[in-house]
Amino acid sequence: MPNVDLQVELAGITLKNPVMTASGTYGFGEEYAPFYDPALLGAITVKGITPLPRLGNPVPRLAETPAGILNSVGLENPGLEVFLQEYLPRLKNLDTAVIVNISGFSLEDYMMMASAFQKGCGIAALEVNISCPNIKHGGMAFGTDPRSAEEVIAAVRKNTGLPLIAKLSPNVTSIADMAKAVESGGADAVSLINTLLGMSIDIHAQKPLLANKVGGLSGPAVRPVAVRMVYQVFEAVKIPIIGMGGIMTWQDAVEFMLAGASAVSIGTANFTDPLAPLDVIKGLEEYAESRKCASIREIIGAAH
Amino acid sequence: MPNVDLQVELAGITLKNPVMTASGTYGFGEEYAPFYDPALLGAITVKGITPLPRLGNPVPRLAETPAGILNSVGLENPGLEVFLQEYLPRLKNLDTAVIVNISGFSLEDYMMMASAFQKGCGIAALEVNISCPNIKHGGMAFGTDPRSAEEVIAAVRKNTGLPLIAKLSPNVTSIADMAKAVESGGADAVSLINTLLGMSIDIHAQKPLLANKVGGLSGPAVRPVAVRMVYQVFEAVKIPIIGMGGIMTWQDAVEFMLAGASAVSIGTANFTDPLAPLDVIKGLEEYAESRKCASIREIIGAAH
Amino acid sequence: MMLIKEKVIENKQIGNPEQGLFRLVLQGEAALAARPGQFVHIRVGETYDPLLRRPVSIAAMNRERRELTLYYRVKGKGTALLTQIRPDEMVSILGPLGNGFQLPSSGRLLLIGGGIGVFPLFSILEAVDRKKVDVKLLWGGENQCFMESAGLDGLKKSGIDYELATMDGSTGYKGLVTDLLRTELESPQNKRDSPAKTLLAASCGPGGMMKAVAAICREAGVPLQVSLEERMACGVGACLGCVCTVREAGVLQRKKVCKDGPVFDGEEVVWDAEC
Amino acid sequence: MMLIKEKVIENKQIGNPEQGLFRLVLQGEAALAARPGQFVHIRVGETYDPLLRRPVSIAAMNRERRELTLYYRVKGKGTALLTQIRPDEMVSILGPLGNGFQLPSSGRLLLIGGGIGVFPLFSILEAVDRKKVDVKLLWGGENQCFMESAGLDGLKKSGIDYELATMDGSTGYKGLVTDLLRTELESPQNKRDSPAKTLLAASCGPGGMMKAVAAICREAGVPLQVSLEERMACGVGACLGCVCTVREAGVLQRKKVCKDGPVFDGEEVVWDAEC
Ligand SMILES: Cc1cc2nc3c(=O)[nH]c(=O)nc-3n(C[C@H](O)[C@H](O)[C@H](O)COP(=O)(O)OP(=O)(O)OC[C@H]3O[C@@H](n4cnc5c(N)ncnc54)[C@H](O)[C@@H]3O)c2cc1C
Ligand SMILES: Cc1cc2nc3c(=O)[nH]c(=O)nc-3n(C[C@H](O)[C@H](O)[C@H](O)COP(=O)(O)OP(=O)(O)OC[C@H]3O[C@@H](n4cnc5c(N)ncnc54)[C@H](O)[C@@H]3O)c2cc1C
Ligand SMILES: Cc1cc2nc3c(=O)[nH]c(=O)nc-3n(C[C@H](O)[C@H](O)[C@H](O)COP(=O)(O)O)c2cc1C
Ligand SMILES: Cc1cc2nc3c(=O)[nH]c(=O)nc-3n(C[C@H](O)[C@H](O)[C@H](O)COP(=O)(O)O)c2cc1C
Ligand code: FES
Ligand code: FES
Repeated sequence: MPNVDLQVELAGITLKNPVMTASGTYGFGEEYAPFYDPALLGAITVKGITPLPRLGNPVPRLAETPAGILNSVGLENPGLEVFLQEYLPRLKNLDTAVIVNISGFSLEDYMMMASAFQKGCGIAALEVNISCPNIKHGGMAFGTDPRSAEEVIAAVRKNTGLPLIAKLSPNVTSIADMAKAVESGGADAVSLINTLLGMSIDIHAQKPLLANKVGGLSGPAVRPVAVRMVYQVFEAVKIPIIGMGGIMTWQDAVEFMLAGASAVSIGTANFTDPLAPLDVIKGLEEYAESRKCASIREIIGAAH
Repeated sequence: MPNVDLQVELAGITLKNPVMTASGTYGFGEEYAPFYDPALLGAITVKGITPLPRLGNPVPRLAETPAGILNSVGLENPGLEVFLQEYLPRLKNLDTAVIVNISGFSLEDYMMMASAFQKGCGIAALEVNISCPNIKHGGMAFGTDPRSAEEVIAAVRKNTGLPLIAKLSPNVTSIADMAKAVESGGADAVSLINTLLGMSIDIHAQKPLLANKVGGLSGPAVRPVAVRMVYQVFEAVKIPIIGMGGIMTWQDAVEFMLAGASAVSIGTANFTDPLAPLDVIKGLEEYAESRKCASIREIIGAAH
Repeated sequence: MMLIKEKVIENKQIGNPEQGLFRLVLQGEAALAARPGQFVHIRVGETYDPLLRRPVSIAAMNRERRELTLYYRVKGKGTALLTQIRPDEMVSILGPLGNGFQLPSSGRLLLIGGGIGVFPLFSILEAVDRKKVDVKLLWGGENQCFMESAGLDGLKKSGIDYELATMDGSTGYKGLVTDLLRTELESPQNKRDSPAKTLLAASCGPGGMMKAVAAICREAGVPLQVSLEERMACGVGACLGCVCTVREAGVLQRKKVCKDGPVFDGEEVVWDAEC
Repeated sequence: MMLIKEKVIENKQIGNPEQGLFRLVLQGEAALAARPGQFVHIRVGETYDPLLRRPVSIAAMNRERRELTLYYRVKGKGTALLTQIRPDEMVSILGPLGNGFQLPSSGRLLLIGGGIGVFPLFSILEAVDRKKVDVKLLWGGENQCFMESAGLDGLKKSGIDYELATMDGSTGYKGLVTDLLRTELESPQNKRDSPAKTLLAASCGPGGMMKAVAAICREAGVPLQVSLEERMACGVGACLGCVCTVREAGVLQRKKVCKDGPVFDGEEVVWDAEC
């Protein structure tokens, strides 16, 4: 029996281990349950929820790229009400920390989402996806301007008592500035990275392959960018980091933790190997043991 | 004999075909000459030159990542003087357009580089790499701020009569804004993309794998980001685009041209397959023929 | 539904090499759980290029020998890599996935296949009790070479009632399989006023063809099941990448092809959904 | 230097499987051009993962049979994929690359190998005229199991004069190969005042070892050639990824390991360059 303490603290919540699943890649916690008990995970993050139900984008929504995928799901989700009534009760039965990812297209959207989730409602934290376009600001994403980002996080902060995680977009000149902005807006932690904006063109049809033209790039292809951003953000802010972006193996997870992540999220890897999160947990444990660490926390930021 | 006209016009120069090699991946035009005659290429771009010789960064300078590589060569080059005396005479003997990539760490650096290259000096154009840190501005790269970018291009513009290509960094929130800035600075064309900033961590040594910590990500992994940027820039500016970033095959080159590139550069692919540029030329020709295009120019921007 | 390594029993080109068709036989537990119309999601290599699994329909299952038979056409990188896997090697599959066809236990069943879309229909031919159900297959394809490569011989041997349509008329009717379908539905025994209640249809093929099939079946009042294809990442309903659009009680909804399908009520599907 | 597809004649694990060592024999034109100390740059797969070629030293070349023999140790993804290539398949190689060793045609030659760094030295043992040159190999490795797996038997058969050092003393001297080197250089015939002008040394192994070897040889006034390793992308001098630092006429300079090397004057190399 390994003697490594895998517990990590994050935004005031204690996770049994640092391995979570990334929003949009793990459905609502039920899809992968036939393969293993979600209770083995440190936390799960559910698909992004918006105030109203959304059909999302037309198909094709997926394009495979070298060592990556582009997706343009377009935030398809059942909407806040159905989520609270149908999905949340089932999520509460999972013996793991549940993080709800929320999205909106205006400050008001975010505030109303935030106020629907309070302490005791059965979830561990809110993750605020600020990569969405702000419709009132000409569609410029909240997450690409430090002021908007700080504003939206502050607004959410005022409306909920739950721990708050800001999910950052990598499509910015300075990720450190974005992290500082959400830190001063009141975020308890940051998640990074969301997907890189990309495009694939169908050379037969001579038009973009995705119906939505652009999509978000994820998977191992983006890992070097994600690791760099985690490393930079670790030096810029005091709040903990949830690292993600192309983690396929425990070695990748170790890279993110050494760069400064207190926990890691597995996204695209679930599609290739549904058991990837469990292999990562096991590998982290063995790595820590082989380095004679009593706690996995000792490796956080050790590459600085 | 195919009936496709492969010629393209770019910044006032006529290329026999739209396929060039990317700066830093093709040395000084001699390294791949044992494999094929560089005269078969539309143009070659030489390694970035700085006013003074540079040793570049310590090793390791390379890290392989999924479908990509990180490099931190650090602009090792013989410096302007040695370049002019030793390399340029040999480059002039190649029967292809030679583009010289210049870099600097201050406005003065760029101006002095620019004035060293004038019409009739034997090169076809100057490519201005603005991804370098501006030492006078706290190390913030010229290429991440539209005003600095415009300023540096305008300064170069004043000091040379040669066609001017601005090479853009992808590490920005809005590539379209950067392209507009260099267009109004006087650039005759834009090259994109330079490398994405990334990092890889050695989990045994528990420190960044590259001696320089961060490096530039290139190769097929970045292609979706590059195609998206070319697509966006095509809609933002009137000057022609040289597209690059992970082009390995003619299909990839077609993607870039459909997205809006008037020419393409082959970079990392040279390392995997030295003959990649020739395969791309052949494939472009056959593609155009199969689509019944009299000229390859007909596919430029056709995906819009 | 399981994540399992299965042993490759056979992975062999079939028919004319130009057609790029392969038969893959896998041995393992998945065969015990499989139903007609389901598919498996195959990991074709061990590196990150390609990164995603590839969905392939189950064409036949043999419970005693614990074997699944799949047919695939080489299309791009993934299927090309799949051809390199040799007998006795193990491949990782996720499956069986999806809902599968609902099979009648009596009456008549009309199958309409387009191109390689016929492969999932093979699983019906195998599974349905042909003593009790009167099955007929209408199959359209490019030309005789394709049809023969893709399994025409087997069809002949099986004694199934079938009709073919090819684009160039090199075998069977010259034209579209939907023409065959129209003719078939107008045959005396299939007229609306005849015992049409006993007639069911199932189809798989290109989107355009299935849309036309759905229109014809609706017109004729024949219940239709369609097996859809869409680009997939997870295969289990977690990513929302593979949706189709359906109209339920007048309201547009998304369904996941991988989990809610791939087989849908032909009446329900909104073809060429614009949003 | 050519870009060529060569036929795999053999690709086989050698010695104890734990050591992960393989011998790869390639047939083609490259063998005709190869010199001792050069290397080839191998494409280990056809996808983009891994993306880069892998450099492997030439351990032996047979001009008549047009064969190159390489030895490699499985280290990561690339070398693991290389093991999957079977005889009769073709692999793309770029090479022979680099400058190679300068071989004496008389006198004495001392080879100092560390671990798998011995492989390029094998090419010298093969090429040098042993009737005219008195060759001796000092080889350090982890333990007997490694030494035997990596080719000790062949050495024995070849009749070469050699001495071994292992970390655990399981064969040969217990300790570092540099200890053997010191002892060797202090043997009467190798003393500075003896005809040391006729003694040359060549070394390949881990950086730390070669640095020590260089210091010892410099001290003893023995000219040394070292074969360096560095991460490579292009292999032909185009990317500047693989440099080492040398001091020429007192000035620090970069050299490309792939093109200017991999063999350098041991005197020139700046070990652990800080800039
Ligand atoms: C439920 C289902 C069942 C299928 N059954 C079969 C079958 O029995 N036999 C068969 O030959 N093919 C079948 N297909 C199609 C098969 O999955 C694709 O041809 C295959 O994924 C192409 O991969 P590739 O790498 O060769 O091609 P590429 O074009 O290189 O693939 C690139 C990406 O596009 C996706 N893609 C490309 N074409 C299709 C397609 N038609 N459908 C879904 N995704 C696609 C790939 O999965 C991959 O992610 C089925 C598809 C689905 C969704
Ligand atoms: C000139 C030269 C000659 C060589 N000769 C031999 C030989 O004869 N036998 C042998 O077993 N090995 C030799 N090597 C080392 C061999 O190239 C590496 O072990 C191999 O590239 C590792 O690849 P991988 O994918 O298995 O490992 P990974 O660690 O997965 O490789 C990741 C990346 O790092 C690079 N890399 C890792 N280790 C090394 C290394 N030691 N040197 C250079 N690049 C490295 C790889 O090329 C790749 O780009 C030689 C290296 C060089 C430079
Ligand atoms: C299909 C898909 C859907 C996603 N949906 C969301 C979402 O709804 N909200 C969100 O914040 N991130 C979403 N993401 C981003 C992931 O949570 C994650 O940040 C990103 O994919 C990088 O991690 P990975 O490379 O491990 O997948 C989605 C990613 C994918 C691939
Ligand atoms: C090893 C290496 C060195 C490079 N050096 C330069 C350089 O000196 N100047 C420059 O503008 N770009 C440089 N680049 C960037 C390339 O020119 C190109 O923009 C980038 O690699 C993307 O193209 P690719 O993915 O096809 O390689 C370098 C790239 C690599 C891989
Ligand atoms: S493929 Fe992920 S939901 Fe269907
Ligand atoms: S590997 Fe490119 S210069 Fe040596």
